[in-house]
Amino acid sequence: MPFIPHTEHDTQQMLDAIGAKNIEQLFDEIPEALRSRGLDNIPPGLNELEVTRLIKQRAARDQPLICFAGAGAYEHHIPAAVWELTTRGEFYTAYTPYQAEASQGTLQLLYEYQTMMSSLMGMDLSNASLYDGASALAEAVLMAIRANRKSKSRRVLIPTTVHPDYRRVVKNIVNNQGIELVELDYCTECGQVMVDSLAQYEQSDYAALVIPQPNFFGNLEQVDQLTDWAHDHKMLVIGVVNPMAMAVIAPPGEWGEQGADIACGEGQPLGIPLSWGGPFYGFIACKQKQVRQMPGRIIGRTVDRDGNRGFVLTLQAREQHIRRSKATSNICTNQGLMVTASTIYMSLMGAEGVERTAMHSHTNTKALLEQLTAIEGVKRRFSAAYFHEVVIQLNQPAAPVLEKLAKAGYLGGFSLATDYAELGDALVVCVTETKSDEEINQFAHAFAQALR
Amino acid sequence: MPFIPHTEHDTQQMLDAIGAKNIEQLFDEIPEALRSRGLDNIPPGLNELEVTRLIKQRAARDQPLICFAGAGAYEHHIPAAVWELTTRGEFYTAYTPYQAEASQGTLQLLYEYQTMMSSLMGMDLSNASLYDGASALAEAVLMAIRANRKSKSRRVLIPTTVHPDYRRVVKNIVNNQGIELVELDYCTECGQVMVDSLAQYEQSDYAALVIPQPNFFGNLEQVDQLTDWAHDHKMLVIGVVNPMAMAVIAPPGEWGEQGADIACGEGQPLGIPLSWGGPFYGFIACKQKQVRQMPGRIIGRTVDRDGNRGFVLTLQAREQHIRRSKATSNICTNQGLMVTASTIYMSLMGAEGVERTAMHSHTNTKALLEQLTAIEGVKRRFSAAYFHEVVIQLNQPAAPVLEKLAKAGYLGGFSLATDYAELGDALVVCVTETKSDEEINQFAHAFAQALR
Amino acid sequence: MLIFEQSQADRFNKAQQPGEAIALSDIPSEFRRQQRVALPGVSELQSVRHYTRLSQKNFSIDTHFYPLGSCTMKYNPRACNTLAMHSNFLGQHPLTPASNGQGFLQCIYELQEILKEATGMRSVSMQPMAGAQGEFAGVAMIRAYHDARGDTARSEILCPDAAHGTNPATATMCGYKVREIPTGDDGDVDLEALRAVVGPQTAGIMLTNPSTLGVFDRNIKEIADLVHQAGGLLYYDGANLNAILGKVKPGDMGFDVIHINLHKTFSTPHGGGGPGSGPVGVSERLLPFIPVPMAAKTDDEYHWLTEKECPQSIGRLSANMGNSGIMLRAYIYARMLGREGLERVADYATLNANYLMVKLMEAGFEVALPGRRATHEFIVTLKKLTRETGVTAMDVAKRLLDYGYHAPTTYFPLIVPECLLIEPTETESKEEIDGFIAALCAVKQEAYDDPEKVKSAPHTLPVKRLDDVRAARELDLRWTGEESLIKSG
Amino acid sequence: MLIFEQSQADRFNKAQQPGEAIALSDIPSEFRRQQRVALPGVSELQSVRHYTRLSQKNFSIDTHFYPLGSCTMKYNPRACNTLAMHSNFLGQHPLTPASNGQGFLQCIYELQEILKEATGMRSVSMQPMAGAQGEFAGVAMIRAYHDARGDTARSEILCPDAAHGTNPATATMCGYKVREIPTGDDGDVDLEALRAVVGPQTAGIMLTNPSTLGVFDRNIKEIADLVHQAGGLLYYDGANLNAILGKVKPGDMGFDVIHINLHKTFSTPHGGGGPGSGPVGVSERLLPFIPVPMAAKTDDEYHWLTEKECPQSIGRLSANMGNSGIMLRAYIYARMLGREGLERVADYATLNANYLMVKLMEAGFEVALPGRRATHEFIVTLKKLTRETGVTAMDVAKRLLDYGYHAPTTYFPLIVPECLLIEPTETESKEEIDGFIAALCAVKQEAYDDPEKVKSAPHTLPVKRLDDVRAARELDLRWTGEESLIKSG
Ligand SMILES: Cc1ncc(COP(=O)(O)O)c(C=O)c1O
Ligand SMILES: Cc1ncc(COP(=O)(O)O)c(C=O)c1O
Repeated sequence: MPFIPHTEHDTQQMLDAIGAKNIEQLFDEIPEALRSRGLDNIPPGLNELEVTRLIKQRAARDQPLICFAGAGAYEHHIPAAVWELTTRGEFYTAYTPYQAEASQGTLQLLYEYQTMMSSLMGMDLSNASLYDGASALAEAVLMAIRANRKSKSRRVLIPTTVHPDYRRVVKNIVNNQGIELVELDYCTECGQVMVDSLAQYEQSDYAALVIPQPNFFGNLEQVDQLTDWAHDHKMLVIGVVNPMAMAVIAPPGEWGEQGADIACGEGQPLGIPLSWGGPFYGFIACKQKQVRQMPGRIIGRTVDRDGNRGFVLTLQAREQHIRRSKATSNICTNQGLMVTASTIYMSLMGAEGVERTAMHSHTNTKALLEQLTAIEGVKRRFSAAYFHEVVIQLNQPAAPVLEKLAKAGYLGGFSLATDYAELGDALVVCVTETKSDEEINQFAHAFAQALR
Repeated sequence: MPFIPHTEHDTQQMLDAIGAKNIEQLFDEIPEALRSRGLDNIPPGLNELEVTRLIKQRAARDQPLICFAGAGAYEHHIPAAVWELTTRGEFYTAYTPYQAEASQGTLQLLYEYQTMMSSLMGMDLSNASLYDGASALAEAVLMAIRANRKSKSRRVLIPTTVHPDYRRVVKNIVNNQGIELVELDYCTECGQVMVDSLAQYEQSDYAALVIPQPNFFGNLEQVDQLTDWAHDHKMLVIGVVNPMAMAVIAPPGEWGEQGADIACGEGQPLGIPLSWGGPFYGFIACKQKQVRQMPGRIIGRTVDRDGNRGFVLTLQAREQHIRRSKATSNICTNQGLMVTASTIYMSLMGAEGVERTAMHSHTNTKALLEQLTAIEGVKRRFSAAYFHEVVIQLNQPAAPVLEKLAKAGYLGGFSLATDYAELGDALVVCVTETKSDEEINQFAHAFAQALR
Repeated sequence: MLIFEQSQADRFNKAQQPGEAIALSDIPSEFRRQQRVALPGVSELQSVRHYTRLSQKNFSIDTHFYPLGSCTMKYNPRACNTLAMHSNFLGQHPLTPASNGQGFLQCIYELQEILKEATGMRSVSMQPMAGAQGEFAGVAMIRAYHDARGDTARSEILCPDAAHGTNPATATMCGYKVREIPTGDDGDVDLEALRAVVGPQTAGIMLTNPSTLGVFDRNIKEIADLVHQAGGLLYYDGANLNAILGKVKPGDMGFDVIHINLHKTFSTPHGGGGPGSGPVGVSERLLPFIPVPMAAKTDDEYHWLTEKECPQSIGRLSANMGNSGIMLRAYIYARMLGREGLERVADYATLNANYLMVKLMEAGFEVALPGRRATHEFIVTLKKLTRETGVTAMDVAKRLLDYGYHAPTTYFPLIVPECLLIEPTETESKEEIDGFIAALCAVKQEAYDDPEKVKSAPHTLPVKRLDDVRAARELDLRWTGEESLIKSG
Repeated sequence: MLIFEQSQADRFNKAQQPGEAIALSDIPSEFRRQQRVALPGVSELQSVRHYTRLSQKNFSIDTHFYPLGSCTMKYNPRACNTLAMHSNFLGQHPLTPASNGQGFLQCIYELQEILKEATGMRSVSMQPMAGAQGEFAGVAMIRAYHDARGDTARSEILCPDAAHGTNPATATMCGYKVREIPTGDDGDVDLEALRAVVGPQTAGIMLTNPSTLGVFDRNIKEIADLVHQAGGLLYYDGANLNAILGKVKPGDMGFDVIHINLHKTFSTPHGGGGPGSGPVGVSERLLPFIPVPMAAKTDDEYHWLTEKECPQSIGRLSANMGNSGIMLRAYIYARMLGREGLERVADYATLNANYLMVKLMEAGFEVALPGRRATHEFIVTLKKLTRETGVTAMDVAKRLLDYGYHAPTTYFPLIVPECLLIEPTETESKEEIDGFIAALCAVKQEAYDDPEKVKSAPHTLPVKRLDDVRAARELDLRWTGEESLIKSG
């Protein structure tokens, strides 16, 4: 019985105390007709040696491709200390810090996280995490609709330059409440939303405008103009951003005259391994005045009986366990351990470290772009400024090229053929600081081969 | 400056406090003529990302062979918890527990280790580790010479069935003190020391007899008879044993009428990875009356001011930091972290776990032996009972066979050609519980191929 | 000390600085950040020391008995973590083609199969990232089902008053009105009350069985029939699956949809508040709506099912495959326990809970439902103690911390006054439980002898009792200390 | 509680039980163990919880400032551990052919080269497993050298009275008589005294420079010449290499042999007392005697040198290659720091020590050698405090623990009364050092105001002051409690 400590003697003593003949008797309130036939379709147990052998065999089949893809998940170096500390039992096996006095480790760390993340976003405050970037955007949309007192609309403007899967997730979540997402087109030449194309929306009432930065193509949106336009038309502005980029790119809090109202996105670039897409974490930050509309856990600083500083879950009246059907969200368990890793990551990197990581990634992407566009049949697709991720146009369908690259050991980017058919044979590629010049050269070479 | 936290401002403030112009000035007591030319032959620094890339490239070249070798180092399954706990910073980055009150974690663990190891050996007490099995045997020899009040001899009997490298290490260490090792032959038919061959030594004075169990061939020595013979002739008995085997094989404390006087050996089988041969750890255990001759750290139980139980380094008067040139050994730093791992390992396995590991390993070795001896040109070499390691005789030189096996991905055993030329083309092979039936079959198949 | 208070503006950790600083000349300055981000400037040692010491301020399964009811704080096998963190899993970008992830996909596929067997459902999707998102998926499927039938008048979801807060909150997020059903004195759902509210407006009911009161609802079949007859669907909140593994299956009880908390029954870590994983299982009739992506198998090849193959699916709720790494941990756990091991989980979780309940009753504690068997958990109510001494359930919880035990869940379910919801789990030993009983008895005694001591607890933790009210009144949600410590210049 | 006290005879951790029990029918019963081994019977959770909690009772670099003089308790980069524990390194049997370990061998080879450059020696062998074994190798080589020349009358090794205990103990282990040399008032070796004892019986001298008094012996050249002229050799105890990296090299100072503590200067973990690694470097004349195995390189191929290739070698001191995993950690560390980083180590170690020394002097503490520069460490003597208050260096050390600082080394070197040997290392920040100064000042004040408080310290640790005397008098070296808890039947 793995992990069950009872000796036969213990079991007997306990049954005696209960006054039960056997364990079976403890289930006597379950109607006989419902009793199950057991779990025969589950294989028999393995000891740790056997399961280790099994999993290592499985893992051995899955040698990762050398990654030149981004599209929402970014391979950055993670200092060894991050996960060695994060998986310490005291972090790994604790739960939501309901008993604050016995959870100051987690609570103080989350308070530090809130500080770091709100600064990164240029916003007043952050919560303690949501599930992932896509669902964070959905929560941001719901939050904006609750928060926008000036608008009664249940419609939100969202450019198609937002990650296609984010748009799907948002729709899947908010459509249940009858909220409508109205998609904004982008300029297929420059690859960004054109502010002068927005006049058509000025007549109707929208609760919010979503702005991605960088957008799904890696391009930089004209966030200042877009933000001011939205505010002029009584919309709230939701920035959905790559937090690593925010080390050097203007964060939502600095957009336009007043800054965005809500910032959200995917926290993965900050110390979380790619790991087949999860667990990652969503972040959300906002202005002080929206705090009571915030979903999820929030940690606050307070004092103990002796007047010493301490940290607690606060504003719980927003949450499901108190507010139930009137809560700001149904979220309960969030992605605490991921935020633990991110906080440690940010402390180890410092401002300088995340800035350099962002810049180095961008510089590498520039280098790759230069090499790729030197290949016949490859062009840069858009004219807008981009950041560490960029779209290239091929003279042939992207899918077979990606397949050839995979055979050569590369994850060569993300084909836009399905989600952006209007772009033809286009591919979004990304390089991070993890790639050496040599690796970039080799990839460019393999790319040229694949195009032949 | 990796890992140096000083800002320029800090440095300046500190220099000001010292009253020095610059850091260089702090070295002004070093005679100018001696000042060095720097460290130009050391490559420039790498950040963690770069060094990670470098080491992973190196590691990638070194895919381990599938291991069917023992010969002093044994591949056993190590529960994941062992090293996750052992590398916790509080264990990993502490030092010798000089400040007992701030080191109760390490101290209690070592006391538990001493309890486990002395029980495993059937002895009264254990120290808290030596460097490795070979040097532990050297310390045991020195200890026996100090401890044997009945003998003035500086000669020790050591069978050639002891690991050849152990014999080399012991000699390299003890010859500096003019101690002589007299080698005992073994029976080339049965592969063990024959008690009736010992009569020739009964006339001279020897301080001790070393007995390996199992011996280097995997064979079981007649420890009861050997022990009684040695005691009858006023020698102390030193057992040098595989601690994993001692879960089911009679330990030194049970040998003969009175048991061995000292038990020592290599702790590696108990939770320590193979790791190119180190770090491992040596253990040493003895009877109560020899305690003051024990080398190395010993932990004792005591009480604090309130009468509560606590643990301290004890009998320090034996040690170099107090006794200096009269110490029982020069050992200072030992292999604390390895013993930490072993203690956790033994607690996770329990008696049942180590017993089954030993038995399963032996059963696997038996299965392999059966398959190998079914191959033409392969015979079992010796007639004595063996334990989880066994010598086979080939009809051709072993070295080329091992080379072919290495090409096929196997570490096929250890050739006895150099150290035991008298045995001809012989090989000692070993299987542990980590090998499945399928792997054993595949190896036997590869072996047959290699013999062709 | 906060990490920021150890910071200096121009201190940085060179080991983690990639390359030289590189100019972003191609990026117009209007896009550039103006104010440097206020991350701490600390050395690697400062950071390691800070977070190591912080961690020591937590209670956790690895350090303390943690009988937090409804949360199943059982041992998280270390092997699950170590193996799931194999670099070949961690290094996989979510866009990796399935052909390059057959090992991983096989694990996920087989986990789906294991969960099907454990729940008796027709199919299981791993997409939701926690229990509440599993609930969301489930209720969204209920909506999709009714919508697909053109049955659009169903506007209500029923929830027992003892339900976990995520149930009503989820119903709201899915655009439903919530109607509460009272619990009968015996702890089962009040059938009469249910009959009174169920009807053509009923989209479904969300139930937890064993309920959040720690008892198995004996009328589950009647409830199922009632709701089904009215055209509603049955949602099973699987947070309490630990208590019934191999004993009874939600599918057999007539449920249409279930979520499972892998971070409870399947022992993935709670991580100080996640990540979890909340797979949903469905009956035949909800099959078309199940969320994607899902792992599938064709002729020994594993692949992903997406929106393309499942056009009626409610779609994805995560940009990727959900919390993949957590699924791996659950898979490894399930393989280690195997069928016998998983069946024994319910046995011993139930044994521990009933033993603890009986012993506490003997010691004079009042349980909420004394006539009933405990399942994997049960409720103690301290209302008498509070009345007689002024010591509340919260005080007792805090005082338990001084004795080295994490407190049970307090004040949930909301319908039992001054309650403690206690869940020992199967991985705790009798000795540990006996120690906890002794501690609870000692605290009770203290409540009579020295109530102030209990009311002012804890006394031995890193902080004394914290002021929640002040935290909410004088909001301080981020450090705004000396900016000079972290801003350069 | 001890792990044994949580044990039950028939409890076992099934996850770690290989296969079914298998009979050992082929092994005659005379060889079988009679009494079952008394290992604890605990669940995996019990074990994990026990050792996690035990670990929390330690002070360590990762949790506390740890200025233990002579031990160089600097930050151990986590990357060194993580990378050295790559499964391809951990999985290598020591018999693996070199062709299958080129990556590993390259690391070891390059580490040898790095250490040659750092020490200025002709060659370096990684064989010794700690400093003391490095000393042993060194002195054994000195013996081998004299023996090889037929110079067998040399029977003495000289050691300064301030030498680390391993120095005289090593000389004894190598069969030499030890002769102590006094230290002059200025902290340097007393040259006159040295002249008086050096002679044809002198095999060599063992020196630490910077010395264990924390000063650089300015007469090192004279000492070297004196001993060399008498036909003796010079041994350098490299424990204090941290202070001189890149500033001066033992080879340049005329030393013939040196050991280096990788677990000090090269930041490998101290592990609660090891494992360390104590490579030896030699001058030209000791080259033939250097211990094996060593890594070597021929045409881009790496291989091992053994007794075969080095017939005059003193041979091996370990059954294998020494503490390989520790070498890997040191190699990774050296590569991360690189030449500039390693040079800065000495700069900042020295800056920290001198700053701390000057500040303590300002605060009224008496240092052992006030006229001298500190190197990486220095000595405070509390003899005045002891005289005036009865509070000893040991009391101050214990009281520092209450302030959250590990104590410096106490009562070493033995020649300075009531001393604290303080080594802050380069990886500690000014703030940390300032905090330590404040704590020492506070303790001093307490010694005058409330000496009992200091004498009875510590007060806030898991145990109060422990009784060493009783431990040695009433020896209790293993648990002999209720055997029934661990014996079956
Ligand atoms: C009964 C019950 N339902 C639902 C949930 C929600 O699960 P999660 O926290 O994973 O969202 C929980 C746990 O928190 C629970 O106990
Ligand atoms: C000066 C000095 N010499 C020698 C040693 C011995 O080194 P080790 O403990 O590694 O054997 C030490 C450290 O303990 C030391 O400080």
